[in-house]
Amino acid sequence: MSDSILIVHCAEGAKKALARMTEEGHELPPQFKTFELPCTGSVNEVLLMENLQNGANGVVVLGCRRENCKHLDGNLKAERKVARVKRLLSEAGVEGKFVEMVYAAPDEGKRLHETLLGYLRAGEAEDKSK
Amino acid sequence: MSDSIVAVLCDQQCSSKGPLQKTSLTKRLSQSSTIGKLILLDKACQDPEKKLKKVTGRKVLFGGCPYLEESGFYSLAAESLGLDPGEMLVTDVKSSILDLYDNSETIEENLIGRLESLGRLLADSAPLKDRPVKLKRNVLIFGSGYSGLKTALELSGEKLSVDLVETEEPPLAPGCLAAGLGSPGLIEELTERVRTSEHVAVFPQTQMGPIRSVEKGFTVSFGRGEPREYGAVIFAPERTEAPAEQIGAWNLTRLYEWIGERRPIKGRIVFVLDRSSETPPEVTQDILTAAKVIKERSHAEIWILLKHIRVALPGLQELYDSTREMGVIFVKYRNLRLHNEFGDFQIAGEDPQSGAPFRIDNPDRVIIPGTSGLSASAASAAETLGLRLPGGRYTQPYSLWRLANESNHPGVLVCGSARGNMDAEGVAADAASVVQTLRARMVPEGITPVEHIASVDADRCVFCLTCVRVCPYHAMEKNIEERVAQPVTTACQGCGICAAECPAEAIDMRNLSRESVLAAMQAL
Amino acid sequence: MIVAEQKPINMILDMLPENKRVLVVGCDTCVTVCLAGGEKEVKILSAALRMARKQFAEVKGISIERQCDGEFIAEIREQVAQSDVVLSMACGAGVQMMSDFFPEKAVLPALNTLFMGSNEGAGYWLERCLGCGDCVLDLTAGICPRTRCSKGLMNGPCGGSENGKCEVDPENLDCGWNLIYQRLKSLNRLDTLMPIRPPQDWSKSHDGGPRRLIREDVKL
Amino acid sequence: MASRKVCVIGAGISGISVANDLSRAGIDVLLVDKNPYPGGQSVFYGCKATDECVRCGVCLVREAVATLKNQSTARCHFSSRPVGYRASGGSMELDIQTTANPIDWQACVECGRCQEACPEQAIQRVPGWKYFVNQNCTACGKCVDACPVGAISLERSTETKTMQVDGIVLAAGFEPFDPGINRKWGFGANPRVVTGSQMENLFFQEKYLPREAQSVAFVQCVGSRSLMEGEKHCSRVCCAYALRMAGRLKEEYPDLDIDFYYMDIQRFGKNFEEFWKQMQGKINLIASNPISIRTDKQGLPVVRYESLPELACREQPYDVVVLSNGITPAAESESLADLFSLDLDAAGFIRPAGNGSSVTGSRVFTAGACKRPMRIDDCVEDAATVTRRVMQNLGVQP
Repeated sequence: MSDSILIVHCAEGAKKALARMTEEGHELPPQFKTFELPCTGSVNEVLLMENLQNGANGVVVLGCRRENCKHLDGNLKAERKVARVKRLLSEAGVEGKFVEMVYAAPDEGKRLHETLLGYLRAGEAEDKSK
Repeated sequence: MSDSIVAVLCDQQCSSKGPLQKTSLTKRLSQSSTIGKLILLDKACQDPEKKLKKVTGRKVLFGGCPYLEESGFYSLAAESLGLDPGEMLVTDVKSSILDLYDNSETIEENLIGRLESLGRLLADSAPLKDRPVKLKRNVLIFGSGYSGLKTALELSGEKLSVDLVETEEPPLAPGCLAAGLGSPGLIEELTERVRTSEHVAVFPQTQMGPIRSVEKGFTVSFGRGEPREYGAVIFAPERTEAPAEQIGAWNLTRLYEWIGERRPIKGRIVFVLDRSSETPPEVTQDILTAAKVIKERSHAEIWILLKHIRVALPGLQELYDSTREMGVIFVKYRNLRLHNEFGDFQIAGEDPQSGAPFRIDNPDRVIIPGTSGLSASAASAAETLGLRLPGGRYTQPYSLWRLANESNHPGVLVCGSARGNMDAEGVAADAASVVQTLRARMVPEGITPVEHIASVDADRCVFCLTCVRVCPYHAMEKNIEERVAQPVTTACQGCGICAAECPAEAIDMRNLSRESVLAAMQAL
Repeated sequence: MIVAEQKPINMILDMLPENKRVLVVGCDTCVTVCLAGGEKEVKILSAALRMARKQFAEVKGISIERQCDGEFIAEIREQVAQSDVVLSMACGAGVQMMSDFFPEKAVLPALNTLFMGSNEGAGYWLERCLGCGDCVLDLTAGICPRTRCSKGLMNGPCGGSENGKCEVDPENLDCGWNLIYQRLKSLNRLDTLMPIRPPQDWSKSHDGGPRRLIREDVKL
Repeated sequence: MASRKVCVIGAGISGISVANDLSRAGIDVLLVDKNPYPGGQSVFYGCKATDECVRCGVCLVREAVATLKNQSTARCHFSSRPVGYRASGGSMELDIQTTANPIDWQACVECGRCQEACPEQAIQRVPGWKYFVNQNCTACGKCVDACPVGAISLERSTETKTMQVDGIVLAAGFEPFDPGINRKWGFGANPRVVTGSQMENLFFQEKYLPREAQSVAFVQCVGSRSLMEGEKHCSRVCCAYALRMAGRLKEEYPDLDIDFYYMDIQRFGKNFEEFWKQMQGKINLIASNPISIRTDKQGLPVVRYESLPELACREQPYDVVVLSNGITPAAESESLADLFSLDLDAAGFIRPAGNGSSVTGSRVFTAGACKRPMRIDDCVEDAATVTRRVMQNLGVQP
């Protein structure tokens, strides 16, 4: 099983948060791949599902903090889609795949790094338990 | 060189420290090497045109109170004397000189020191001739209150043609009341200047019809007339104050009208603040100014009941201290109980720290500031313009990514107290800022499209209007003839929300199509 | 428009036989507009099936203009022939048409067809028509008593109408008869309420088998 | 017409915003700052977002710095200050004294090797910008050898250049109040007493509090609204930043006890009321002032306050006490005001004349917190206003 985690992030706050993270020397492990979109509002269920289906272990949608979306509520729209995909995955009994919505302010490097690593560890723990 | 500098001062008759003594000032100035001549105008703000006839000179140094600036005296002076920037300087005499010192000797000494230093500055500077700025586009301003007028005047300096539209008689917004009290007649004067400006057309009592995006701008229809075309719309209505929540109590607007008409107000007057909503510093400034005016005019006993005194404005702490010194009583409360029998009040409460009770019986006048918000007509205009009203009271998404005056509708800018609590100075600054934003973002050619604009595949589009509903920028319009949704390229901000929501996958973003995104993600 | 919603995916999984080739077929008309069965939903459902706990030999997705018109269905004969199960994301009419066209295949519904209704803003649909076959909207100011009144009463509200709300859901649901009354009042036509209306003629509704509409003028 | 040249003095958020706006309008901008990096005070402030953005505005500073680096044509002169000013014959002459920076920021390629080589942690990075050398430097020269492009030189020379400009914008900013001047705050004597500005820097490093801290007190109006310390004005920002910090700390350490000593809570922002309601449930608000702080035998700071219900003085020890220190005029305000013939107000801020932005008619403008206490977003808004006034005065076409 491929264990890559795709981070889909917006070109505003989340991008800056990732940049800040690297600038501070917090590197992400190679399992993480990042992809930039103008706004997390342009993420939909198709994009999430097809990435999972095509081998990604998980997709993290990384948007601006609530109330701070450049496009008003693109991040909240993304959150609703992530919630729907989560429901779909659990109802369909899909195992070992996850989607998550993560909010980041442009200034948080360490915090974001810890959050992201948390998903990796959660995945590892699950693998071990099997 | 020195003989060319003329100092023109208002004699400050209305100041508690004034008036200035001409003979002693002239005597002192005769030793000056920079100032050639001194002209004292008695009450310069009254009938300025006549008074300015006394003034001649190629380089003039003006001094007066801040109201003189507000009243447009200096621009009138610049116009009638033909002075350009670099040929005149203005100094705020009242607050910078008079307020700081006590005896007339020091005042004069410091005044002259200041005139000399500015005189040297002026003597050395050469005029910068204004270059006319030509923008061909019209601008529509909604709202003819303080912020609308200020913005219109700023814009008329840009040689833009401005239409000023108002649905109802503009009120003086809470936050600006103090400015009105400090300089009565201010709004009338601004209105007059706007009405006589050749660049501004005023449309009072006009209902705004539908607004449509066109290439690089909008059309707006009014009533039955032809739609007019605009390059930008500035939404600048005043917020209005709701009536006081209690029968028989006044709100601030009512109080202000009363004071403005110089009608007597006496006895025990109680202000109840922080009641239905927290009173912001701008409104506190209004209240303290009003309290001061009442105290100056009559022997009123003024109580101000509040939870927090909000003084986060320059000079407000000083105003608070001085009203306290004048005998205004400030009481902090908790558990306030208002017993109201057809306007006969009994007010009781407790001290928030000690719990000690207090009680005010039968006050002669109770004043409770109403919640401020957009008037119904302004709110409906906001809806017409497609602006979002988070919380229903302010017209703007409070996002840090946006320039202060930009709204969710590209080309529609928001200005003044509709944007948040502002005092008069804040509104004046905001008018300048909105014009700056307009110039920075709406260059004469119009709005430049962003990189990833949406495009609709007409064959796939099922015309379900989902995109029209979800677009935060009103950038999707329905094309009834072709039965497809159609992006307004200048309004589209390339967020991709419509593409994500489209159930028929008919929308693609330029340079960022669905297939390319998926392929690129796979390549990772 | 016909409004439908997707069945929970575990229900869909339960009805699909394992290890078969599945073809998910969307419909580009009503169910796309109500965001339940368009191209996007086909892709989402297909991806979910591919990853689901049950294994399928193959999952393919396709969408056609209308599943209630045979001409469009005929276009996908080949794709259907290469599959074992057809999962239709159309309304009930579409599912049945598909089933008629491909009697040899198992045609299964992916949606629950709900009602004929209107879009009341993003994400909100409201039933507006029951298809009773006996329209009285001319007499009730354009508000259907059969649909909007929870009881389908014909001669005014019942005792459960309070403050303009229906007792079935006093928070959100308007009393249909109150709406009718208010609008007739504003039209100054309250007199139209005076005559007593006979009970509903259900013979024109779902009575005596499926309803058919035959129009000689457009027949070939 | 030759392009206009404007000198912006101070590269804090106001100065950078004005410089960016002006350079976008095609004006030749010189940006002068005493620090060896742009961003001023707020560049080392940290984000205070909890679950949602609380609009502290710190990211606006990052944004402005990034724009300055990537898009602006403004020319930066760091470690510089104006020392002379003459207005003559239509243009203004400004003498700028520059101390050479150890790191030539224009040559720096941001590889970070100097930082790794430095034994004293004397090389710091400004987020979104490049590296600079702080006061820890012992001139050991290791960074000079480490730099692959030869951008570092430890020779510190000072030179003064004279430049002709058409306008000057003063954006000298502010100085955080130093509570060390009054012993009652216990600042300096006890390392567990920190100022809000120090706390901001901890937030910037995402360090927050020592893990073992159980209780924190925020003390408001330190150096604001107090005649005894000579600062009568309200600093406008402290309630906002302290409450936001408290909210963030509560999220980071849910079991933390936070006491908040205040006089009056100043309203800030449009969603203040909701924010205030949320905070009331999270922290313990104590309306009390004056306050003094002493250290007990365990070395913990003890807040001594007036408890009115009992009409007695009460004392409460805390693990950390945060003094919300206010905004006071920049140390340079006075000398700048002298240099450009401007007035100071009673509090010592540069008094803008007339329209709130400038001395009307002259070409010296004032922007940002050197005029009065301002929040970060206030400064950005003010920059637009000032830019407009500058352009108007210089007669520049868009």
